Amino acid sequence: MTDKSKIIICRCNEVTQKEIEDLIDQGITDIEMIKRITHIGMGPCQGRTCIPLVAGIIARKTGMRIEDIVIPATRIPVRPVAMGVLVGGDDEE
Amino acid sequence: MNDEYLSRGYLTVEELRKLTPMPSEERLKKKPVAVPECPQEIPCTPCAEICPVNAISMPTPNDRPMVDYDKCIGCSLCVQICPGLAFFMIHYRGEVARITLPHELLPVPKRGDEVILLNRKGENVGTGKVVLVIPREKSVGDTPVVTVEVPVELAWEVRAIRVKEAGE
Amino acid sequence: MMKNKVDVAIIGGGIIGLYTAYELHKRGVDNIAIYEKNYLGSGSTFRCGTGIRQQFGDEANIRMMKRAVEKWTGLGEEINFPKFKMAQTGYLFLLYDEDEMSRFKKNVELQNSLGVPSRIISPEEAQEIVPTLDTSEVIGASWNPTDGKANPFLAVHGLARYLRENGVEINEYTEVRDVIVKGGAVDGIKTSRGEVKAEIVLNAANAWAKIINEKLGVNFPIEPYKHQGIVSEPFKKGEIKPMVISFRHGGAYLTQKANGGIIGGIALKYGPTWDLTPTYDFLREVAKNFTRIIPALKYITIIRQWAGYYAETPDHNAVIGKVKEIDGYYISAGFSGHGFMLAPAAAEGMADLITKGSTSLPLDFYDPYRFERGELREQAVQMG
Amino acid sequence: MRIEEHPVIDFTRRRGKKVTIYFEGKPIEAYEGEPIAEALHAAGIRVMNYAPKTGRARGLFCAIGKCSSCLMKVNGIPNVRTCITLVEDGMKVERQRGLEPLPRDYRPPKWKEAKRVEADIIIIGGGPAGLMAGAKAAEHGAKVALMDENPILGGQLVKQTHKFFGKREQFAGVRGIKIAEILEKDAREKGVDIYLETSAIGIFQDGDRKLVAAVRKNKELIEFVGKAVIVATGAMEKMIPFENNDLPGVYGAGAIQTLMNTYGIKPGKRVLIVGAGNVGVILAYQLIQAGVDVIAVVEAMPKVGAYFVHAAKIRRLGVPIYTRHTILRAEGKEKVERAVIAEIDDRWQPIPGTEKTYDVDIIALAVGLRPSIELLHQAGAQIVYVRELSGYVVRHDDRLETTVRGIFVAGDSSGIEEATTAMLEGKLAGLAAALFVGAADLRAIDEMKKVRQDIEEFRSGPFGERIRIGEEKVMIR
Repeated sequence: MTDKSKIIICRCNEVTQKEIEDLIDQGITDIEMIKRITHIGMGPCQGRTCIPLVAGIIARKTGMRIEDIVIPATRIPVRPVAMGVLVGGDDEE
Repeated sequence: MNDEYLSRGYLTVEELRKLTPMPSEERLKKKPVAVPECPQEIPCTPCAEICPVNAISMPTPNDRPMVDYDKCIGCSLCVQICPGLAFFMIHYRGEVARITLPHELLPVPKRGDEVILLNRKGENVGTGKVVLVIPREKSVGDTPVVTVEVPVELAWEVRAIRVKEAGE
Repeated sequence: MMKNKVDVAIIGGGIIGLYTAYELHKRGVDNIAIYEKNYLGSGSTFRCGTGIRQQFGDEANIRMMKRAVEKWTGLGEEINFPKFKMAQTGYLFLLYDEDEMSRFKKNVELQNSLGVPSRIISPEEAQEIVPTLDTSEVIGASWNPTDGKANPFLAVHGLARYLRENGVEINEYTEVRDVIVKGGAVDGIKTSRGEVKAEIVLNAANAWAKIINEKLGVNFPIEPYKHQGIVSEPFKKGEIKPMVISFRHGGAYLTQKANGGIIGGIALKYGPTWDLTPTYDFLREVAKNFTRIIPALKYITIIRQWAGYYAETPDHNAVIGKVKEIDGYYISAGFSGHGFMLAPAAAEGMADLITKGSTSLPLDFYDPYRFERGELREQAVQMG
Repeated sequence: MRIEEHPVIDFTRRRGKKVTIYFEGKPIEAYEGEPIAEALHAAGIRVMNYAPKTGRARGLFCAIGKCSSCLMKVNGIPNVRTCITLVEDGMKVERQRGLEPLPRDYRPPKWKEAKRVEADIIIIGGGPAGLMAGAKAAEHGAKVALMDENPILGGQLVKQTHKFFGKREQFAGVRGIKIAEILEKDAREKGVDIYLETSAIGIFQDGDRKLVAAVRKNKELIEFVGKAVIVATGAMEKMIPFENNDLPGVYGAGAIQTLMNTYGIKPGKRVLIVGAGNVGVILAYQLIQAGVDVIAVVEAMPKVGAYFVHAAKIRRLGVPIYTRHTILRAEGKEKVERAVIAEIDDRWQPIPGTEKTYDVDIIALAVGLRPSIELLHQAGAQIVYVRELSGYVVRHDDRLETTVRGIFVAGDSSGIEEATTAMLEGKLAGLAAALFVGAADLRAIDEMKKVRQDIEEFRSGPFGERIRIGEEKVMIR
């Protein structure tokens, strides 16, 4: 048997497939709600890897079409940026 | 068309015969002739573009290459250029056949080397002798091309070579 | 199927709507429904700064927040959802000049008189609490250890789960388009999924409250302003425990979340506007101000910036009460950035009002009609 | 484990000066111009950090600075993305064990206005689409600034040792790495202003112009301002869920290509590849070229998804392809030591008793690409999910302009296809943007017609069918 607690969906926040499937089994099928409870998609990778996987799990478990799952907004900065760089660079040395 | 070969990743000789008309025995004996193993309609034209005698017909870029074996002069430019490394040349010479094939691995063998012969699924089917090498820098397609002499009964089997390791 | 008749219909599935439903349910109202046009929390709750503080400058807000903190700290157990906890990690207002100092001294006296254990501390003490602070220009700080923060996602999730298990109908993706009024009294609502009969309707739509109000011909000055926040990548927990606030630095507020990342923002605002596009100037300004308060943050990356509405009133205090023109219509909106922290107290007051007609909490302070009487409150500080 | 000899790429010529970095105090040999994680990998170091919550070992994964799996402490600064931070002589690198404290540094950075670059057209992405767009727009008189995240131009082309399909005028029969050089030379000769190691962090409206905020070398903030923006950001690799899919040694195909073909480092000794699409089988061939053993390629579908000729290349070199098989789990302590695969039934479920275990040190995931639409999504362009284009894509018109006026799209970021069509779309977007900003004259319109015909011709075969269906779904008429 597959041990879904060993399948990592979100590396950044260490969320497993089991955690996500358990939420769906509890009736929480909205990707926005799953995101906020588990913090998938909210780590430094900004959801690039995990969001499509979660959309796939929701589609498979609920029978929803993946086309109908609205993915969470993409926020700035589209890449993580150090605050020092945003202030103007680290040329004070 | 039956595309069973896609579940295996290689063509059988029977499949190849159905896909591509084969050169006649007589033609195979005359001089080297180019035979494509290119079963899919893919948008790719370099073989037809490079052929100096327009022996390769391809009405649209998505058509499969068809070689007019009578026109083919056995120059190997198609073997050199083909991006899919899917062109080979065959030449029957009595008990042996000469197979010309692309070889993009190291080491590149030298003329006279005895090499291991591999079939389409990578099985060792014997050994053969290298009779000609077109190194990368002389190949129009940046691909080294090797001609290897094999027993004639393996002419439609051998499609790759492996250079023997020390002591092999 | 959505019910076609309820006792109380609540417009808005944010923390105010949910918490008020919870308080009503505790008081024995059993046929309650919540209508949320998007998903729960999607309006202002999930976009808030997560802070909960009692350090206000007026009696009503201090009393309300003191009650709110009591309730926040007990909520997890009450609803059998121990994952939700208020973290009482304190609020630290950094003070840079004598004006600020005298104002905060006065506030601390008032807070102490109402039982809030705030005090003025030295820059050295402030640095003990947050070791990475640059205190070179700090002359002191106002500190209250019983303030703190909580996770709005878990608060909403926990409350929603409890409410559903207890028969409260929660309708997401259901927009309330109008309130039906007959003979001067509420008769029901029109939603995107049909009509529902109801004798009591609570408008808990915060920034969107005025859209419904305008349809009913009532008007309280609540306008949407764009406020933004950021979160950072995580670093070692406990480095920035309290909510740190500096008026000197753009009205910055920041703290570490449970996962170790920073959440915070500055006071830069735009509006009134419905536009919620995050802006580039904010990104740079927030980095500038945060790194002046805690210079080591220059090494830390911002991973997300978002915007939400402060549903603002002219005096930055909420509009809570009964709407006189229409019988059965209540409002709890316009929280001006304090909705999350105030929710338990606002909910208790409103539930009292609906079920008993009165409350011991100082809800008069938030009287919807103060504006037309020209009685603006002292502006509440909008912070975290 | 560096590649000393390669049939296509000459690494000895590419490598920079030798330097020494220190991993937990131990000296490691590295070359200037290579990232920290790559240098550590060459020295056999796979574990970069231990995850904060579970303590699981983490290593390189995406190798392009996106997945945050390679965070390490470098010269005392935590959370450094070591896969994109280049080595410097004497650098001190340490594994992170959970979350690191803030450095005790009390000097606030000085506020500085950002460097500003003004142009007619700003291009994000210097792969085949972006480079071609830049060259075309510049040829038609537009002032073009182009940025790319990588230290080398060419996008994925620089990692491709194989020759491309198409017509010879579209560089058919030329190796990817060579096409990259040709495109770069052309763009530079036509005067495209190029910024390398520069990542866009957001697209904003700035009056009637667009502002693209970007970060160069993770140090410098640059504001690019122009009348039009072309987004040619390419693709991201997909992931699949299986047990221990985060174990160091489970790598994306792109990461392996980066290690092997950009930096000349062997990814491992024995590799199992998941996915027999073009990426998977081409990767297998490239691994063999680099002298690495490929144990097998597994594919869940009943047929090879790749072009047959690419699959035939690895089969005749003895690599088995197991169709209707999937990976069940990775095994190993802190790094991949084994892979377990199994046959699957018609419902995609593993068939008990068919498990096979292989001793491998690398599991390569080549399970598909999806368009990189993050910037377009952030900028407000309308997004739709289109299966035929491999994921969420932006809607656009026949000039490749999105629903945000002045923002164009080209290449894989508009739907996963071929490098050839990426170049053609780049041409089209470059011409359209040059017209949009008022630089090009009517000749550009004729040229656009010709490019559209070329694209149509390329897509006219059976392999183009999916794309044709997909394009119908995103096209605004």
